[in-house]
Amino acid sequence: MDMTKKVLVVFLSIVTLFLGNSAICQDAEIIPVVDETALQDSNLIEEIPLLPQPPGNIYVTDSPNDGGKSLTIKWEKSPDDGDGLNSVVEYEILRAEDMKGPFESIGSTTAGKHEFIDSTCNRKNTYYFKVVAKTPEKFKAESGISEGISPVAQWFDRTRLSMLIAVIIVVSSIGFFLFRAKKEELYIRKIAGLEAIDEAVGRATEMGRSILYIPGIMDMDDIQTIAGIAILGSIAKKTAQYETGLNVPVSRSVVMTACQEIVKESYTNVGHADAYYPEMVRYLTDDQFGFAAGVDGILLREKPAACFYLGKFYAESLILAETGFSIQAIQIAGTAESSQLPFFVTACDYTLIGEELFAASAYLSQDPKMLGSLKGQDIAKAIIIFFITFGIILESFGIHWLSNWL
Amino acid sequence: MTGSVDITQFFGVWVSAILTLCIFSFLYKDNPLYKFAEHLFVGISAGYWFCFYFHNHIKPKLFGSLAKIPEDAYYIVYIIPLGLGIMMLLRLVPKLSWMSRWPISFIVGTFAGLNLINYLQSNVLDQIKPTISPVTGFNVDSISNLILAIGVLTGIIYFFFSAEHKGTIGIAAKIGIWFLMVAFGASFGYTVMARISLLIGRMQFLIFDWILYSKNLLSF
Amino acid sequence: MKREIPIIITFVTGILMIIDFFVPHPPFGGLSSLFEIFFTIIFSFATILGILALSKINIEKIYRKRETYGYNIVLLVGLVTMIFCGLVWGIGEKSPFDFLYMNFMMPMQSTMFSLLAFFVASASYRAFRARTPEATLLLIAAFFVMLGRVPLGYQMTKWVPEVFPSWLHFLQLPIIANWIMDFPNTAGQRAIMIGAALGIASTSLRLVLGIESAHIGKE
Amino acid sequence: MSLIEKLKNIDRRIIFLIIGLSVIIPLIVPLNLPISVSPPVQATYDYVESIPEGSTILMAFDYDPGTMPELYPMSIAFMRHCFRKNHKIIAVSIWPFGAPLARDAFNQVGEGEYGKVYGIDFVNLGFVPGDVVAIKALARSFREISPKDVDNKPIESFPIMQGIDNFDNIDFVFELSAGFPGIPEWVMIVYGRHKKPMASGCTAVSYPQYSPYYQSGQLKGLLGGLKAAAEYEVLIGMPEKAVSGMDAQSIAHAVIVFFVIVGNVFYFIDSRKRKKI
Repeated sequence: MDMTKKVLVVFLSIVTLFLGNSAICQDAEIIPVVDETALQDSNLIEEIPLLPQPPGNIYVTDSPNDGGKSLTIKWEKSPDDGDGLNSVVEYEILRAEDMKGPFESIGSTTAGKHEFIDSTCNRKNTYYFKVVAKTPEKFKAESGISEGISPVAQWFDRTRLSMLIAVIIVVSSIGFFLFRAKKEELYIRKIAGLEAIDEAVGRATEMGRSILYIPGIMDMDDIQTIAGIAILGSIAKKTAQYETGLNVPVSRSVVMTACQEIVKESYTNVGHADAYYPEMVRYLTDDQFGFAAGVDGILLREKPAACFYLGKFYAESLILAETGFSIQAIQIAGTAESSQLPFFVTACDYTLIGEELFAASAYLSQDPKMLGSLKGQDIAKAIIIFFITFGIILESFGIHWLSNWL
Repeated sequence: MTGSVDITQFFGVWVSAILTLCIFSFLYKDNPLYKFAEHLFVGISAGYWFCFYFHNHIKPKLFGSLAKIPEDAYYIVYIIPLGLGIMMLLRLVPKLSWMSRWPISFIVGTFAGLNLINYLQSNVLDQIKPTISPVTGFNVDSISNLILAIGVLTGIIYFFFSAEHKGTIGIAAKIGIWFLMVAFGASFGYTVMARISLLIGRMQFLIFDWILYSKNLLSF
Repeated sequence: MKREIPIIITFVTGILMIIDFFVPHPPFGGLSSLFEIFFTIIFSFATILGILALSKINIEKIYRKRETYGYNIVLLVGLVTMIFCGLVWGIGEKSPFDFLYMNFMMPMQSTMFSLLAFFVASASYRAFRARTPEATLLLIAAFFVMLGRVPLGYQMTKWVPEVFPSWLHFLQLPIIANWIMDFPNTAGQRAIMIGAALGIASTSLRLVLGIESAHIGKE
Repeated sequence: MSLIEKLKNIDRRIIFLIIGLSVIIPLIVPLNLPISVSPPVQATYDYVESIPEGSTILMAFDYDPGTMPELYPMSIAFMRHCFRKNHKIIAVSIWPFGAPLARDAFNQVGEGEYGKVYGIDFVNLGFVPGDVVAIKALARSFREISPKDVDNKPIESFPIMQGIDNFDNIDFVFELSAGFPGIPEWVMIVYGRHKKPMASGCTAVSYPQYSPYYQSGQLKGLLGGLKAAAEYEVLIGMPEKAVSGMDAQSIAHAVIVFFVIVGNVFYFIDSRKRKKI
């Protein structure tokens, strides 16, 4: 038999075998595979060098640090993966809740890997796994069945230990001063943007114009919005006392509700409850640019003497600030959104940068507990500075444990 | 080009172009065209988001989950957001309006807890790690690393609230603000690009999608 | 009671979220995802309040026949049409709702956004002046990055040799711009990020402990 | 008022007009200026080159028509590169209007230019609501959160989804981000939890904010704005819309730089005059 014929025969036998097998298995319950033992019986294995060898030693463990939904399956690579015939391109992972099956495919991974994480398990069940090596021609070889295992839930995620330590350090340094600090002991540096609030409100009063206040464009899930609402409380007190108009356009309904609450409270606290009306806070639209268009309209038509933009802003920041500038309003902005700070810094009179926004409510309230928390933040910063300096020194001398631990 | 004109497309392009020009007219000064576009924009977009939330949150997440209660008792927890949502609406009843504080407190509490953790992770720990880079001599990498470290450290010092910005701290804070200024300048410079890109996009629409499209249609 | 219960709710949910991060074991693990879904449901409900408030203000203006009440009618027509289309025919592709979005709302969104090109120009003309050392740094950094990011900047300094000596290569504008972005800029951004995170941590802590409760109207 | 005074307080509408013209004119009369490639863009390109042919890439279209001028050309260029390398693409959007944009890009590049087949070489899972929750859920299981594709066909039926159900089965993630939820959220889950390689495209404005993620290695590469899109077009050797827009970009840019210089010159002259007085 010459070479060409030999190849042809092998090829044909492969094709018939493959077609036949898959045809038989269409009705069967188990996923179609080439049964290795059957092949050996019929002595075909010598004739079909393309058939891969199965993966070995399948070994399943509980995935650590999870809520009991995940198992890690490991196996020894098929001898034909990267070596031998080098014909394996993929491993398919099959799972069953009973040793007898039915086994269902739950995923696959490319050749060269020998681990798979199944994250769709349930703690109440026991699972059995098989791994199938596959070639590009869809030949398959199946491993044995793993021992039954149920996933276990852990009570502590060990990968988050460094985070736990960080949380403890930060929370305890803030918490300590929050409860211990006394007002007279506390020095808090001046924050220019906040000092300017009186000036802004005063100017609006003199000119007989209103004040515009925007607590950002995001919802209450953002702490910047809450910081903005807290500052609104202090400003509303001032506008109530001076009987200056206050206009708070918002772009979220929940924020509208919260702003109405705090403005009403502020007006009531300084004895001007009668001057409050809910429409001071008006909802425009949730849409970022629809909101910007609406506020631009308000700016041009009502010409407020002072504008406050305190909260989370995106691209609309410059649209608002430049329009505000064009009507000669005094503008005070503040955000922790670092991509928008440059615009506020260039277009507004005063800007609260990052952390200053969150410090504002404490600063304005002068409440000892609140001010204490600022001192706590400073301690946390000092610790961070120490860590970074220490880390750089270690790193420069080729010691890497700190950066590895982080 | 075929003889049949897609009326919907034609109408759409013209409306888009006219509204585009209405908004641009704002650059000259406030005028009735802008006022018209602005009010239309606020109305349409408010309606848009209302429907969007209804179809993407209320319908699948709330109604969808409540419907599953007969199969799986777990979904009974969705009674909570239903209750809190209704409490939110009770603001419409003046006597019960205080109840809206419950859902707001729920939201604030949840995200206070979540943000406390998430920001410490992504903004502190994940930022400290890359700042710790070796400074091993007089070469570009080391000097750059050193500048980065100095910038981060002095920048943090700028934010000190309880120490007066005097003496060493004063100098450090001053250097810190310089770094912040460079960062702002750089971000601004970078932004100029993006903003022009947006204008280019709009102009490409006006020139190619509107004028040339209409010209082709008319000349046919 | 009107004040205490909200403070208790804030405290309990806040603590649960912190526990959720460290404890994967049920019932804690996965609680944050669930609560985030709850939030989306609650704010979707709240949108009804917003829509009603918006309608109320505009209807009042029309009712009182304020001089420009025509615009308030436009607003209401837009609002009602959109809600009607969205609720009756759904919001899928090729629906009337989608048509209104694509041809009315989207062009206005992008145009509003593109106005920034003009504002960036006028802001830089006005504000980028070397008044103080800080303003000068802002100006210089902006200048280098602006030039380094466009082909023009590349053209201006491409004659600087690339190979030898290596430090000279550094004088090419795009490289200076990238360096400014990667080092001094990253440093500044990082300082803001770290500071902001501590501010957020502190504010969150004050909220959870009930020391700050602006959100429920108490200062 | 002196001429200097007048120019210092120039009516901003004149600036607006000049900017407008400096964009329109180059669009009509192109100049074809050359373009240099920056490292984060090169890194993205190199990474896509380095992964084995036929890898599965998750592309997240998290932007809307508002930022299309910047991010769409980027999507096109990246997609061309992937299809040229015979990678498979699964598209998903956690922004509501990302899904139609993904469809347009697939129609143009996948089917139009490379003759790729839907369901085999690429698939569009459509919009998955829920922001961060959606990303987390996708990371856990595609089938669970998004059992149907954008046309409501079960994703089980597509060959490309065979054996792919969560982030553990994905080789690379490319996130196109116009804001929240975007890069930080994806990084947190893709890199933070699943340790999968990821690169990103963002608007030029948010680039500085996200460049720390590239610096710290959490992102393999980062494309910022139209410039980066143009660079990518150059890298794959297919200059197009981004490259053509770059001319207008350059001129408008130069005009703004010119404004800044002029503004400073006037400021300088003015302050010297005042000193003399």
